[in-house]
Amino acid sequence: MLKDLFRKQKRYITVQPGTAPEHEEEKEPLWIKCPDCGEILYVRELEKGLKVCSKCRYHFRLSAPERIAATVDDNTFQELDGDLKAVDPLSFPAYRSKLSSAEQETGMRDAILTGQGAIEGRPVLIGVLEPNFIMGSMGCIVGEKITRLVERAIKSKLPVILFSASGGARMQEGVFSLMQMAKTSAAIARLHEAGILYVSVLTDPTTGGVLASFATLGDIILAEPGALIGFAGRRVTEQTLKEKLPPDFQTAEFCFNHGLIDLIVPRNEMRQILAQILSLHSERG
Amino acid sequence: MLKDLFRKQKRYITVQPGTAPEHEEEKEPLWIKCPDCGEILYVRELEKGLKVCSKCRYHFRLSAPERIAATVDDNTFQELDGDLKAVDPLSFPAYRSKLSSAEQETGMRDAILTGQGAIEGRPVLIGVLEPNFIMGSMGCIVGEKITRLVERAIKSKLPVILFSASGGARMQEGVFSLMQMAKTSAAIARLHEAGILYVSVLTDPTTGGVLASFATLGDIILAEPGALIGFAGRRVTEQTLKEKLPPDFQTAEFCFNHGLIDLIVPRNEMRQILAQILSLHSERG
Amino acid sequence: MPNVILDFEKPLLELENRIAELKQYAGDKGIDLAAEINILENRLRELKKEIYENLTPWQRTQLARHPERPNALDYFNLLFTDFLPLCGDRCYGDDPALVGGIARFEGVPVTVIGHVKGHNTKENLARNFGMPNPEGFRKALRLVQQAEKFQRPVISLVDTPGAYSGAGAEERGQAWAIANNLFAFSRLKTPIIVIITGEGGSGGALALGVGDVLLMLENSIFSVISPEGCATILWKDSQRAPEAASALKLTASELLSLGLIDGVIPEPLGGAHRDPKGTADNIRAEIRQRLQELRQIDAEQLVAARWSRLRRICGF
Amino acid sequence: MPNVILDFEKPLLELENRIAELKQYAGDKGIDLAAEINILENRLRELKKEIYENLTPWQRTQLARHPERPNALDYFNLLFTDFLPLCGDRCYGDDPALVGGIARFEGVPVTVIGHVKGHNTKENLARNFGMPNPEGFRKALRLVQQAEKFQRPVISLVDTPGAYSGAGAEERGQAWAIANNLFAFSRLKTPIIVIITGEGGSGGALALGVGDVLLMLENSIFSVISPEGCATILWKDSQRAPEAASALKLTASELLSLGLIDGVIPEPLGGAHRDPKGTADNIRAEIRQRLQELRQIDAEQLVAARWSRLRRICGF
Ligand SMILES: [Zn+2]
Ligand SMILES: [Zn+2]
Repeated sequence: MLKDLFRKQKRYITVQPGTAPEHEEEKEPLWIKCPDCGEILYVRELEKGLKVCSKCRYHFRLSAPERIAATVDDNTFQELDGDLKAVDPLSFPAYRSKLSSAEQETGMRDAILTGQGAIEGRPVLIGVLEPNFIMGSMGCIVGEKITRLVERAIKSKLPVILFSASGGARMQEGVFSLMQMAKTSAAIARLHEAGILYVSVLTDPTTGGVLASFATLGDIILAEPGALIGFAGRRVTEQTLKEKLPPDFQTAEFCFNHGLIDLIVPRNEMRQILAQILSLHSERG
Repeated sequence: MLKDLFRKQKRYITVQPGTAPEHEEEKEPLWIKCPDCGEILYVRELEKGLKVCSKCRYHFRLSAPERIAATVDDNTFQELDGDLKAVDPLSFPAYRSKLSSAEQETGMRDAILTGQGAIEGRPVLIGVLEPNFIMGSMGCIVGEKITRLVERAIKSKLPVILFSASGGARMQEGVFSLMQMAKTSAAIARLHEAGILYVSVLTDPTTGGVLASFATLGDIILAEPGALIGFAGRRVTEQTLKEKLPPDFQTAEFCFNHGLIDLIVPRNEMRQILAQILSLHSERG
Repeated sequence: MPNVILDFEKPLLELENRIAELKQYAGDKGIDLAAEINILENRLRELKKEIYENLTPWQRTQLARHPERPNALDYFNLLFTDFLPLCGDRCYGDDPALVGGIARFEGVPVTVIGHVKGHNTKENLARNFGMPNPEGFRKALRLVQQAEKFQRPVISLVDTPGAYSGAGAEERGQAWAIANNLFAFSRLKTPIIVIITGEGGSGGALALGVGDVLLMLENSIFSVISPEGCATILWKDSQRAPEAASALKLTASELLSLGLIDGVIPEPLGGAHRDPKGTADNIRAEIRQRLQELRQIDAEQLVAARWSRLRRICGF
Repeated sequence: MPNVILDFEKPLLELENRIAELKQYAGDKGIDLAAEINILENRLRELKKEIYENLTPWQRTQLARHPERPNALDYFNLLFTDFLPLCGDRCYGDDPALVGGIARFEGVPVTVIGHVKGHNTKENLARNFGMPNPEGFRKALRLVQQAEKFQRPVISLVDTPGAYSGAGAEERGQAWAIANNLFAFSRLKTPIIVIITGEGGSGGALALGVGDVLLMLENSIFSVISPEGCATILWKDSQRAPEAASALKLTASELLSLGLIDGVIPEPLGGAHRDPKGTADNIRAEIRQRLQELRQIDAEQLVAARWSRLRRICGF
């Protein structure tokens, strides 16, 4: 399965050059319109630029495999717990079919990809939420895989990086999904007590129960420019207020201005900043 | 000296009845005007009511001995470190004469009275700033006496109550006085680590370096109604803003509304609330 | 007699009115109708049992949200003595939607925290309908850390539609405040007993919900999303909330079967709002027993066990 | 050459200008004036020594406040590599008047914090003249607690007229934020080196000032109140600030004699603003030595010694 993911990913990202099977390219669109500035972008160019609009710097969403490829050193990523497959603990209406189509669309078994890799040669445990798998929502498997990653970090003393992109808790798993907020936060608390570095990266979108748990518990919290970051859905908030909200409401910039995150890092600098953070934590002061 | 203090105090407070030397009353004014509502108050009545205006509940300031008498059980207060006398470490212009007149006016050797007493039978270490001694400002002696009180609490496991009434740091002792902020705060930090209760009571006025050190570090922070409580002098702040401030700015009520203190406690309930707090902390849960 | 009567309670109300009329009539006329009244009262008891033992999840949701259901302050009065409210987050504000302080439970000092809904519109406006802002969660954190310092057990009463979703709440880091509580509660070195007394709404409930024992009142609910919200997302129709309420498995008995909570505290027939004192008696008995158990475990073990409970969720 | 020239620097400026003119003239005309220039340059050196070694406390106050004096960000650049700024208090805002982050000092990771004044009006408006709001102090607290987690030493650079006295600062608990820092810094289990680089203004300075070593640059000041404020209170005349500056004993050398600080770091003749690099070199040497000493002490001992130092103040 991991092989499939990376095959798929290589069609999107040119960080690792050369090996993509040429014949599959025909199925991909050649041009795409930037949803922010309207510029028509050549897909291959867009992918070379880590899916950032060359005109307005709009950051397109990355799939979890794309994010891994854009972040870790070539050929270092080893997936963990890839066998864990989404469950349906409540026998929730239509959930199984929803899971099946998500699996088909993304090639993933739930909304997270975790593993060990290296960034500029420094080993790291990394987890990435998949925004295309039921909106990157957190249910039992997402919570479990994060917890296992953290437990591995406590054992191996390796730092943890989690990239969030999520609509929040996975409604269809009911209180099981809600309790993943407690479970992942408690896991991070144990990681903290063990004195291990945890960097949280908020990408578009990070909301609800994911934001209100592990995503905001990083020693260092980074965010991509323009990312939607907020607890409550914007529509909910507007209804609550019955008034218009500021244009940057619930963006990375809004969060930065309100002191909630450490830094906004453009995608083309993310790898280097992460490497710098890892380096600064690779030896005791 | 302590005896003198209590003689003086007994003229003001009738919590301990009967023993005031009658002949001294001639020197005292019979009537006083409430600065808040303008009511003309009979001094003996005012003192019976703990110096709270019977019409508008304005809280007149209490001297340190008056506060002790209004707070601890009769005949339980034992002063500590009463021999410590204000110092002049910088040979600051006119400071010695200022100290002399303060001593004459208040009968105290610096701006704090500390000791051990009991409240409703429960032993407690208590310190009270004297607003009439150079505005209750904190210099070396105030810092030292608080520190000694705290050290005694750590040794004896007794709870600490500090009543603040202060214009801030004692300018005339320069950085010595500034460092008392650090010294008292560090002492409270050690008290905290020892798991001992510290209740801070903010009375009119608590400002500047006293507010920005031990006074805001209570496990529980109480305040008297209407007390001036603020970091910067109100005039400074108005200059800074070049605008009018809200009428309740820097009052106990303002602090409560901004989540900075636990409770506002009217003077006639203070003793009972302190007793309740001591009781709730007298045994482990 | 409550002022607000739910649909499924109406047959009861009618019967109760009939009994009252009959009693009045018997008294006025001096006639002995004891036998007739007795029959009706038996009927009432049976009907109550029938109705309240077969409530649908949606009906329980309505009970859980009943405006006259006791709130945290009511329970503080019923369960504790010497309650001393403590206020403020020491940083921004005091949140009236979330209250706390120190009190005695059967003589023992405890720290108490809880959401407060109002019983009427005026109270609800003052209490923001029991929806805390970040400063509320931060106050709760301050109070439980104080409890840890003094080795006081924490009793947490959960009853909220959820964390408030206003613009100010977002500005001041609503998600950050909730996450910090989950983080800190999970490692707190003092016993924490959580009781969901009404509406256990999502993250705003969970922020007071991490502890050593998680109990629910019989007619309370606990859910990742409101049934209305769920129905809107699933079927674009909030009217289908009753269906969503069933799908979400949000009742105490279902959650107990799923192993997600540790116990269900029974309510007197008719629900907590018809008998707050009886309900409090049941809660008291449960707290007494749980406290006794928890206080025998040392702090390190307690925290380790708390983690194990969370770790096991989902059965891996 | 600085843009802002203090009164007592004017004779130097004249001499410097004369030398420059002479050099230009010699160059233009092709005349050898080396001897004359040499004499003037010797005179300049002597004059500098004479002026800078006999500065009054008020003159030092002016140097300490010189707008072109290096601020924390300048020193971060001069002293450290790999500086990564970290922002925000995770609760309300990010304060541009107080910056911090992680960096390397001669290869070793350290946490750095410091006040930032602007060098001109525009920068000063952006940096609030180096006067932090509560969120600034809370950010600093967050960063030093992070340093403790990762056992990184803290380097704290102090340069502020004081904590900001705006209405918002009062609302959000300015005094509470400062006190919390004094409390927490005093028990932090990692070395803290504090260097007052400019103006050590009262509580706003002290909030970054509790540590294991307290050093001052030669021309920095440290005071419980500004000389102007002191003169106003004492004599109702802020013009008598120079007199107050003397009375307050706010210079590095006086504070060293009084035993209130641990060392004075020399500045190149003319002051830090005339030679930021030379100043940074002196600071670097001092940090290197102090770090080496502090890192040999274990955390418990360090905290105990930090307390002893504070405990002894005033000589009891
Ligand atoms: Zn674009
Ligand atoms: Zn009055």
